[in-house]
Amino acid sequence: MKIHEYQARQLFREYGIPVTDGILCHTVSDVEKAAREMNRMVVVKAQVLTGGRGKAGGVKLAKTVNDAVSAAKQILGMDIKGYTVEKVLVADAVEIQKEYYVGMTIDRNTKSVLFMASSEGGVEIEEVAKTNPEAIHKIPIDPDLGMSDFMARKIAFKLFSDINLVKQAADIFKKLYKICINTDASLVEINPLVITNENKLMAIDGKMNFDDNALYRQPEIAVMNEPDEDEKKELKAKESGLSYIRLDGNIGCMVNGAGLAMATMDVIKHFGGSPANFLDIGGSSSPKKVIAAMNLLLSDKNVKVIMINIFGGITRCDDVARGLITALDEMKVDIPIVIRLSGTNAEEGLRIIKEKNLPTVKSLSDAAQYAIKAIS
Amino acid sequence: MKIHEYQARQLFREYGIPVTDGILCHTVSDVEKAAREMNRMVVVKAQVLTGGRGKAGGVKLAKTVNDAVSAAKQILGMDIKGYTVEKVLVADAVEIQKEYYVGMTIDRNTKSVLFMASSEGGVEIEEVAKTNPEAIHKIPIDPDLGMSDFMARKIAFKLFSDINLVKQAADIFKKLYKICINTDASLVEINPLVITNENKLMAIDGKMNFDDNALYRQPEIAVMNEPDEDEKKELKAKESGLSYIRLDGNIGCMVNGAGLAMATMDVIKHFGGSPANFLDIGGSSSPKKVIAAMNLLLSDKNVKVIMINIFGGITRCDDVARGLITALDEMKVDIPIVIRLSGTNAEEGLRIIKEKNLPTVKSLSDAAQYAIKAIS
Amino acid sequence: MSILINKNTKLIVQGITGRDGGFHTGKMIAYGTNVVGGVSPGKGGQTVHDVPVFNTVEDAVRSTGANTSIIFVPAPLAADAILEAAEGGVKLVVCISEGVPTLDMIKVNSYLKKKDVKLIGANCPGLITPGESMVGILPGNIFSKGNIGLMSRSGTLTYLMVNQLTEAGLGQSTCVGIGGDPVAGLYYQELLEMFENDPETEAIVLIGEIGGDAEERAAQYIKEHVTKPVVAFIAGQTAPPGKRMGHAGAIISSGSGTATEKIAAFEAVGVPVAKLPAEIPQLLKKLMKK
Amino acid sequence: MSILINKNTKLIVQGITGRDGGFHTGKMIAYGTNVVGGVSPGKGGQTVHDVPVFNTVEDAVRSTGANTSIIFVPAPLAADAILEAAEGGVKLVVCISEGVPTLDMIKVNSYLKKKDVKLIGANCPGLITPGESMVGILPGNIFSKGNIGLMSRSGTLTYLMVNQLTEAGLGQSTCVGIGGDPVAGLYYQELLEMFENDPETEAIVLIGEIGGDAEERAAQYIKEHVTKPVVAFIAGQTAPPGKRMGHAGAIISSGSGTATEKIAAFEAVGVPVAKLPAEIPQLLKKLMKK
Repeated sequence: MKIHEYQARQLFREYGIPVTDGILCHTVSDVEKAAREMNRMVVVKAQVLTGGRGKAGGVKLAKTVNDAVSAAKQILGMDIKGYTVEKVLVADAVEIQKEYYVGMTIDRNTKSVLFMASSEGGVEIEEVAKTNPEAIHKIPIDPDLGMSDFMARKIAFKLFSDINLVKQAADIFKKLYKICINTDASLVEINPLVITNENKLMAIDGKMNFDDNALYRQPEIAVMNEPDEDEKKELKAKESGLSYIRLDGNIGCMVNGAGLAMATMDVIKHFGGSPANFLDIGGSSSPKKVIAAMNLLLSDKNVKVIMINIFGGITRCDDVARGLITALDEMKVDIPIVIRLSGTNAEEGLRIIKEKNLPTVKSLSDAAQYAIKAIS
Repeated sequence: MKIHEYQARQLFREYGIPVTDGILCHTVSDVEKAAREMNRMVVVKAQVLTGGRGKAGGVKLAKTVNDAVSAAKQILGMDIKGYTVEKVLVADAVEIQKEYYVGMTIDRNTKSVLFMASSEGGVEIEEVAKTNPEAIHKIPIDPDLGMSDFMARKIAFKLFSDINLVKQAADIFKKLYKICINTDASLVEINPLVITNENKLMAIDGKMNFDDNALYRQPEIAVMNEPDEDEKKELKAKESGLSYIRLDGNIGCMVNGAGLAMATMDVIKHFGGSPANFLDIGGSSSPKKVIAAMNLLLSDKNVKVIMINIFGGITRCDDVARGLITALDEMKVDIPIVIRLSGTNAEEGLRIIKEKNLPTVKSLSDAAQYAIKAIS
Repeated sequence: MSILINKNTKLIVQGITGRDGGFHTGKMIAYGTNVVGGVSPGKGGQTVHDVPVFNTVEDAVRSTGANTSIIFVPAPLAADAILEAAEGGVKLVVCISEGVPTLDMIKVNSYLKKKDVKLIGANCPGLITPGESMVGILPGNIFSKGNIGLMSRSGTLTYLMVNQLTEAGLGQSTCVGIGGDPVAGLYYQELLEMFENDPETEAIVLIGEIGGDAEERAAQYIKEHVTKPVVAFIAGQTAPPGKRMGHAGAIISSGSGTATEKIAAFEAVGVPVAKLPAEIPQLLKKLMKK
Repeated sequence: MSILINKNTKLIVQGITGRDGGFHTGKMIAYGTNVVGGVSPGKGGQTVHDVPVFNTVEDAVRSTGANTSIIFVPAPLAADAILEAAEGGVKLVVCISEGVPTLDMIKVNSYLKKKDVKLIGANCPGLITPGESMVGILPGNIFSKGNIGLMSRSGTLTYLMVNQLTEAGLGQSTCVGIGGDPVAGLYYQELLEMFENDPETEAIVLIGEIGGDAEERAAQYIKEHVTKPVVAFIAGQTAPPGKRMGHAGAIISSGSGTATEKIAAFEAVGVPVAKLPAEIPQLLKKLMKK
């Protein structure tokens, strides 16, 4: 789960990390009021759940209230990488001596929280990672020690030499780690962390992602979720026990298992087709789940053919076939379907499906080719 | 640092461990009022910083207000192992099915907090440790895991089989560990922890000691300290950088270093004398410290002779000797003194002291024998 | 021989009185796994499929001599169950539970390292040494004894692969589902080392997917340490960036963790990558002939 | 040979710019210890006694190749300093600071074990291998090179003992002050093992005191593993129960940890215990003649 910059700033502030002041606005007149209230140079920043807002023109400096209003007019309603800007943050534009990057993520390899810090702040860190990887310090944090004083200090000395800045930075790092642990964050970034003209460190922008598996114990984080239309659909699917992600193609897929679902999409692509979605219905043969999955696929107008790919393991193929038949009996499907079963009791499963005159194929490659042909 | 039962109960309650109700009383009329208010069977318990209150008659059951009053009359002012009872706790006397012991201490060997639990509760655990050591379960707690759910449950299953009691106990164990860590406790005991007639677990008595080295970061614990006269003297000595403990003998000792101070006492005892105190003046040769130490010794009317034992290490004996002379010049000492110096520059040190006509000896044994002879 | 589990595996089931735990205990016993006990706090003294149930792992290990545990408890309790297993004395823990928070797994892995206990999973189908022991929720019937070692981040995709192998006459030494979470227990590198040292394993199948750089690290490890033939498959070539593809760990973040990168890493060290799952058996046969 | 420190010891001083740190750095250099650097956050680039100061242990170790660290920081900062030393790459840490909270030391010891780093102290005078290296605040002039290994929970009492040994012509291989805190680093058992394995050590002096049961455990260990002669002294025979005798660890609790018990434990395994400190040299000579 992702949250907006203004929400991340809120968390930073709660934990005592210095951030610039800012007011969230939904309309141009909100922005005018905010800029008037702040009565100094501000930045108007699009609040969308994607990176690259700056490049897309979603962040504008405004010296006057009029500047702020015209920035708001440009930014509100703007499309950034498919996200419509529905709100902006009007934030204090502090004077900056230098910009830094500070972040934390999960390191699968060392199995720990990885702290990242760089003097190359203010730009996209992925860019730095490619062009100047040595400029990013990466330090795995021992989960038993947490962010100890010495470690926070040691990292701070990699960015600063002035002991006053080192102390401020170490304090921020400790708090950042605390946020990460307390909220089950999977990513936290301050980019940029800046030195102001008053020699104070301050967070100017913030980004946070959270571990979906831990949301059950993070009610205060969970309520911050602001899913877009596609994500709402994904969340709704999840409630029915389905793992669903919408894509741009036209071949609707229904598969049991995440890895197999990905492989199914890949095979479709391999033969020149285009999958309309990722859809993992899990291990059960319940007709209810199949109906929910079919409804999900049929609700997408782009879907022109449905390809069902099931591997019978513990759940036997004949059971799955019966579930499918029961489900399909209950609903009207007016686009072509192709079904592919293999694994435990595959033959019996195929027999049951054939009885209903539904097209079956044996191999995954055949299924993909069948689906592609059906819509060409 | 030790605290009273009523203070330990207060901490237990803060952390959500169920304890019986109780009212602290300083006078007999307080007790009468408390017993009337509670309006049921109560226990009147002496609040002194020593064990064995029950055996000494410091804990009495009272069925009526009159009973409570007469118990209070007996207990208030009573002497228990040298401690005068100045206050009592009037506590709810709940009906009990069975008593248990639960405690935590520091295990020097495994270098961890050691959890102890026994079905032999309500009696002195030292007694159980001697007569039936297997009845005490001792489990070192991994400092990185803390009291994990499984560990709390596992220990609980050693005492109880009913899952309802296991759950209550596990919850109490986790809270007890939390108290221990949060307060820098060096000892926590619930003895007894009881099953009431309503099948609830409850703490009936509590004991807590704290790590003196950690009091600087435990201001809420530090204020609970209620030192007796001797302890006040020890604390005052500590402020002057002296480590002092009063004993019953008549040979006042002044030594640099704790181990050497203990050994000095032992040597005195070996030759038939009796040390009046433990006194470690630390590594410095400052006359100020020597004066403070001399004043401490002279304030004890039992002290009939003073034995000074210094080993010159980094601090040279001649420096120490000069400090001693400066100190002794400034004060009037009307009891015999014997001084023993050895180590770095001992000869020069002895020469300086001899100039002042103070008696010096070379060996520790000689010093002890000299002191003993001086008062016999 | 084989890796991790064999005829000497003595298994306990944590969460045996639950729906999934009970069901799969039956399946594992039917397959021939030596299930010696179960754990369910407060249910000690009961039996499930004639297997005795204990209140704690410690009790179960003391009474049965178990050396391996499989975990079927709800995700919020899974980390504690793994810790209990490790503290209780087993040497291998297999955690089936899906949805365990990542920070829990970080804590758990640190403790397991200290205790020198191995973990498979969480969020995995378990593992099998065909004909000897199955510790997991795998469909035992599709496996056959042989010389292919297999490791995979996915479940049904693995079954599909194994089915093909079995149909092609390529039996398996041990097949391990390492799970789909970002922070898991044993991973490619450790398993590659075990397969390399296992005399019974002649060739290795590695099934990867998008997310993280474990495949890239595996490729490097193969280059430096593995002499046996390895073939790979990577799922998720068509997955969009920034989306979790079912598995918590299957996500392309900030443009890294893509299938393209992983495929390139394997090909760079001479490990052939199948374009379609169906190609795996023939790739294996080609390499093993050499 | 010797144990723990020798001519190859390359020492850094944490807290070198403090009063005590600076003073004892001078003393250690004068003794001949190879002090290669100091650490004091924010003071990097300065020098103390011509020794370069660094901001972090990591920097100091990287620049100097130090393998040992001694700590002179205030007690509330000591645990963090030990952790930094261990993480920074040294293999032996000696903590002089007095008054470190016990729970800090518990955390620290757990981390050191994971990192395989050794600790002496806290609240100790350090250690010395006469003629080679002194890492501590000991009065170097009273020590002499020889074959007696010594370990002690106290400071000045140790100096008194060593002075006697030196005067009696009994030089020392290594003398270790293990410190007076209840939870410390290396203790009798580990040091006994090291002295037993050190060819230069011919006999061992163990100086104990009241509190805990480390002496009893040491006696047991000597019985089972130590072939070299050992003599002991226990301070605190006249200490009253329930009182801390200066050292945080020197307390008789609930009637256990008494000198009587400890003396009995040693005598039961044939280790002679001196009644007076002055008896140690003659006891040693008697045993070494055998």
